[in-house]
Amino acid sequence: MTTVAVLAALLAGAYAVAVLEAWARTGRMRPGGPLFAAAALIGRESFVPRKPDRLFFEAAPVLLLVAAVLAAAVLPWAPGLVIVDLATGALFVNAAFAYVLVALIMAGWGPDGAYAMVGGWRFLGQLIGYSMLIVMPITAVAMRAESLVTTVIVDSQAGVWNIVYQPLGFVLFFIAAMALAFLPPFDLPTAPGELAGGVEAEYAGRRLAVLRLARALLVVAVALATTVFYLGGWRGPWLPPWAWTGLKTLAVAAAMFALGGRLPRVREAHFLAWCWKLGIPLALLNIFVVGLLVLAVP
Amino acid sequence: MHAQTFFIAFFGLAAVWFGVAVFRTSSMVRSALALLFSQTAIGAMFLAMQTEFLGVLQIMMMATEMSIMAIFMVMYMMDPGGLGAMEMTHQKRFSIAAGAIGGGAALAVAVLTPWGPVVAQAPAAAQQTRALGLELLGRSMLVFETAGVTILTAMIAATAVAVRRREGKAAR
Amino acid sequence: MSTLAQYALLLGLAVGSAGAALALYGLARAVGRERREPGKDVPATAGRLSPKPVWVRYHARYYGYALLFLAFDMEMAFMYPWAVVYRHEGLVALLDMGVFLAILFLGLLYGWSRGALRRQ
Amino acid sequence: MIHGARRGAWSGLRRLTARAQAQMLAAIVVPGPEVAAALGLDLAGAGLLPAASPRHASVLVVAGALPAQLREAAAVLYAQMMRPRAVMALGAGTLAPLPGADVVAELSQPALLDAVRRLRRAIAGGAFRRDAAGFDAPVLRSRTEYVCPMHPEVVRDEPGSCPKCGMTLVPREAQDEGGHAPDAVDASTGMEMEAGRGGGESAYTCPMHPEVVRDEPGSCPKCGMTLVPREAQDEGGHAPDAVDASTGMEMEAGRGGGESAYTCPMHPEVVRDEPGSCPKCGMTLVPRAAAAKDAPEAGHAADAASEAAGGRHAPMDPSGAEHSAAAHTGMDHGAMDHVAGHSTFMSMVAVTRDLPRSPDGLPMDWIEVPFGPLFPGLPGGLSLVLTLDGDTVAGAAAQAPVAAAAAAVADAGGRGLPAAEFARRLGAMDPLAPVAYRLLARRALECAAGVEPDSRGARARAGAAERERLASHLAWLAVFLGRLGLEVHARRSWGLAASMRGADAARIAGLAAAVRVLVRGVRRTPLLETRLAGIGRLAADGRLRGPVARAAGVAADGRVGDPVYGALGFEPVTRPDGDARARLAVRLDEIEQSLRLVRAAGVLDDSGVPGIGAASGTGEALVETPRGGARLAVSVERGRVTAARLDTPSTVLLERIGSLVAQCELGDALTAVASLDLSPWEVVA
Amino acid sequence: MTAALIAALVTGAALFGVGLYGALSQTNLVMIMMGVELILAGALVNLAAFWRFLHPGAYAGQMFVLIVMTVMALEMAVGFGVATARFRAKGSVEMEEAGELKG
Repeated sequence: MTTVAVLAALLAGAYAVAVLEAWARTGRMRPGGPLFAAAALIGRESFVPRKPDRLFFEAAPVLLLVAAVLAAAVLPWAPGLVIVDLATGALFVNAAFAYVLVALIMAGWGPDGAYAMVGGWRFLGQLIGYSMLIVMPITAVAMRAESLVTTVIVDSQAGVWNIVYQPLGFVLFFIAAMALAFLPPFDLPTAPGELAGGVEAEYAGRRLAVLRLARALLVVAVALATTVFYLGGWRGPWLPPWAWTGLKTLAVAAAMFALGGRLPRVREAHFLAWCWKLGIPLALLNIFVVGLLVLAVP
Repeated sequence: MHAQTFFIAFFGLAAVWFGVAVFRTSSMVRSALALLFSQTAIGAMFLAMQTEFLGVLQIMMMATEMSIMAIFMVMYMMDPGGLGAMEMTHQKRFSIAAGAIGGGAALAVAVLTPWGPVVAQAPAAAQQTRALGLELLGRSMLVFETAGVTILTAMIAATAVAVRRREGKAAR
Repeated sequence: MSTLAQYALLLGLAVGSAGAALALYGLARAVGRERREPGKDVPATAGRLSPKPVWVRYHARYYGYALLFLAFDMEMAFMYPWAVVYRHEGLVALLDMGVFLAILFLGLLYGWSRGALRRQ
Repeated sequence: MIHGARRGAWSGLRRLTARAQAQMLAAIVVPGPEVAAALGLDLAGAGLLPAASPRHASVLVVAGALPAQLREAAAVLYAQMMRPRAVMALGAGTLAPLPGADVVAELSQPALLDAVRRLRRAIAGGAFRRDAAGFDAPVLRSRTEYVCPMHPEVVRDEPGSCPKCGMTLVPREAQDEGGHAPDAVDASTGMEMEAGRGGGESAYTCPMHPEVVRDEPGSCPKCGMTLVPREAQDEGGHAPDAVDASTGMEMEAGRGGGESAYTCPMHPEVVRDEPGSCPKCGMTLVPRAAAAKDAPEAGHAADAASEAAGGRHAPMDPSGAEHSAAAHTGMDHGAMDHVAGHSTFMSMVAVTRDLPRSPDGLPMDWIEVPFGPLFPGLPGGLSLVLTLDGDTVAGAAAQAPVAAAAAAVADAGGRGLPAAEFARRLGAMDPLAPVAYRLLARRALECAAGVEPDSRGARARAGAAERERLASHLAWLAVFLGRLGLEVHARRSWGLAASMRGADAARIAGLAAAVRVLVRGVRRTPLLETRLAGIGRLAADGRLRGPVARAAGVAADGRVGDPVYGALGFEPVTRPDGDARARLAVRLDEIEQSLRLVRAAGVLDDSGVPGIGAASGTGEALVETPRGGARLAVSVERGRVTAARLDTPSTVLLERIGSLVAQCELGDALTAVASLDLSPWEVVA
Repeated sequence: MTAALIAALVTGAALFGVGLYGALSQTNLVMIMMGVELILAGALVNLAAFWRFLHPGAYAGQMFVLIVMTVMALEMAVGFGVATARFRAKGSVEMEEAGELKG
């Protein structure tokens, strides 16, 4: 029952995210847009390029979908409203997110097209940048909660949300989460103006539909993770807990889209340099500061 | 508990199957990703064995590491797409024999050794992580710090051999 | 829920979402089949047919980062268990991890100074 | 009913999806969105969504008349779109080889809105039909050829193994150049095909850059030397390799025959083409066949090499069950099947030895990837082929296949063109700057005829030219910002650019506030400067013109010294850096400047034809087009233009692309090219 | 329960065998590393199985697994570093050519 409820919430979230993304791209809010888009994609042809790595080409969208769903499965919407309250939930989220990379590499390599291949390998470079900035801030969150269980992490923010407790970690995580979901300005693997769609370039019709669905779910998962780790999860007055989680998640997603439409796409060299020369030292500093805070303020 | 044995065996089979696939495909990216899925299956096996932290860690670490392996294979292998279906092995018969003997010996040990009583109940997953943390800061502290030094050595070694310094240009 | 049941549920979710994707494919199949036409199956390259394979030895310019990353990434394996018991252990833990991270950071600095942190 | 419908009868599900597809129209615009904007079309405003790849597009929008070369490219795009797909032709003439347009309309925004409505109806009611016809065009035909994965210069018409390394050749499709019908290429007819094609391959390569291989004659994109047929190259070019001891196979393979090879009995990898002693052990070399007989096991490498050199190859036999040694220079087994536990390696050293090295010293495979002629984010019609070394550009070949400018000027030969017709043609040649070129023709003709323009008319024309600059810079800004992912600003810029067409001074004054807001917004965009700094740096020299030169600190501007502009209070804008950031800054400044100039001019008028009567003479004029100063020299005889010479800014820019993008990251390289704002239409070869 | 232990150990043995075959048969440095990775993976499985089924109280066992994982990563880092250097110098990472080209 919980599982069904959470899955429904995820799908609703993905729908809302699709509306938001269309808004960011076209400037118009069309509540029915994603429905039309899905119906249109299902009715269109979906061609497999000649002599591709067929297995990769077919598996990539599905793997992306699975990764997004699994990541979201360990994140709570409300007390008890979580599919699997894993003892190592915070780590498991990372593990599931890691397969986004695998899916994109497959999607890039599969069709034997130049734009797609460059896009796929670009994302590997991107991962080398953002990966540390996902795990290190989560470590700091776990330090405060003394646990990797996601529900415990939410409980640990009963007094002060982590966004206040460790703002540096939040900023780093937020940026890295955008990069993880290859949202603009970190959309290097798909880069519409640079690679003509990149890893998505050869996907059409039903496969593109699954890819887009998976991407929307990934954005939901990323935003949900931000909510759970930094925004106090379901905590909030008046409204029921699940509503707070949903609202915060959508707010995070909307913030990501709004930011993305107003920033120029980063250069990969810059992104890597910033992540390693600035991001990692800052993340370590964050851990250190949180370490002192945790000991000083019990 | 039969389910546990079943899943261990199932993922074990998957791991071995993917492991074999590593050397049976001529596409380098497939080869690297086969190794990745072999490692993922091992991670799943760990989960089936109720060593949750290690399992999830394995699943996470290997995804990124093996993907990086894929790019290095694409960089340095002659025909990364496997289009030419070229042969890349030598001393095949010897290798098969060695593999069979080595694996067989390990197998024999595994099957023939009287392992004694087996513990049915694993510690709770959350408790495992805590205990591992305590171990890390307690008895195994030196091991842990040594690992740090080893990682440092590896970083220095890898950088020193692989990165060519460019003269006249400061590292930006 | 026992841990094993949790894992089974996760496995079921994975299989289930893959199944959902396949079901969607099935639905799309019911709409019609693809039609083979000349030029359609060649990867799209901006209005020019470019049918050569692109699977060649690809030069990833970030391999300097990648090598450091392979080693640096392992620190995570130690940090998570450490983080969980951090408050319990107190200052000693901070010191221990501080030394560990300082050692790793040295490696990072070395790589930086050698020019690993740039496009090669 | 649309031409690109899917085959099938109507059903409930299909009706549903057809309706949804009519709602979600993702469009690809040819020749490009900047042309559409210059023609006054705001596609996003009409509800068409941009599609990044033809795979995602359902509508091909043709804006304006397409030259033949671009029609072919458009046909390729159309073929790669997924059904159901439609063509919308706006003011386009012939479309072949594209199938007929599904919706035809005039070139105007209201007509576009109406066309989109009709298209939605057509798709909703015709996305599926029982008798949907297939699409084919000569440009899509391809033949299969076989190429070695390691040696791209090895191209064969039938399967086999590579003569250099013995690897199995991989099939690939080659575009047919029309010379032979595709079905004539049949793998089974091997030999005679080869003979029939006049000595085999149609591959041409550069004597200096062996990695440059083309299917047709031409010149090397790297050094400009004339390409030579590959065979000729092979014979001469391989001599140095043969002296190299490191890899027997490779050099052996290079030379056709197997007769004159000598090898060491102990070191089969040592192969020489003359007698001598082994560099490893000093033993006297023996003729290869003999060596193989003496030591069948050791003779392996040489054997394989000789086989590979033999010319005809059986496909590789993976079972590799039997090894028949020695004198078999024959055809019965492939180069690399060997008994288990013993194998010959194809030398990777040999493969990589001659490859060009990247700056970090790694010899990698380079691929040529087309980014044009219809690449989103680059000017439509610019045919850019980048040689990619990973994600870095190792070289570029840029062409402007449209050649509209050359045609427009060439027409002025012989009996000559009437002056008015000449001016019309010059104005129609570049859809991105019609006013400037009409003005240029007019000035040159007036100069030839010795007519002095009246000052009020000159001011009105200057105003019109500035309006065009506004529209052009705004359209460029839209493309450029869209490329960088700044969707919000790009959208605004599109609308403004489209609404500049035909606007009068009052209307422009009305739009000025919105333009200023946009410009300010772009200037304030965080990280944009960092993003663009250092990309595409071009040093100023005498030949650069227009905003690109002004961004490099040179006040090269045709408006300087023009009394009309002097009266309007014109001062050229310059920036010192010469990179993409400076170009953006200069164009933003010029947008504001043009707003001021338009207001100062007060009237905008570019109508009227040069009234030069039956005058004769020669004249020359310079007009600052949005892309820089264009110069036109004309000879007029009795009112007819008999000769004309045109010099345009984009011609110079096109030449610079190669050096501009070398060793840039792919995204940076494309940004650099896009920052030039070159118009392929005005390129004079 | 012993069956579960045996199943894990058999997997470890099989992985070891496959890895050994790979490490010996491959001609290429990078592919040899894959073989080594598999051998180490086999060791991982065994270590985890021993910890879980024989000594679940001794967390040094888990620590050992962590160390083996570290070794895997470091092997790759150093291996690829060497491969890069070799490829730059020789244009190849084939092992056989390593010997031949020394002189």
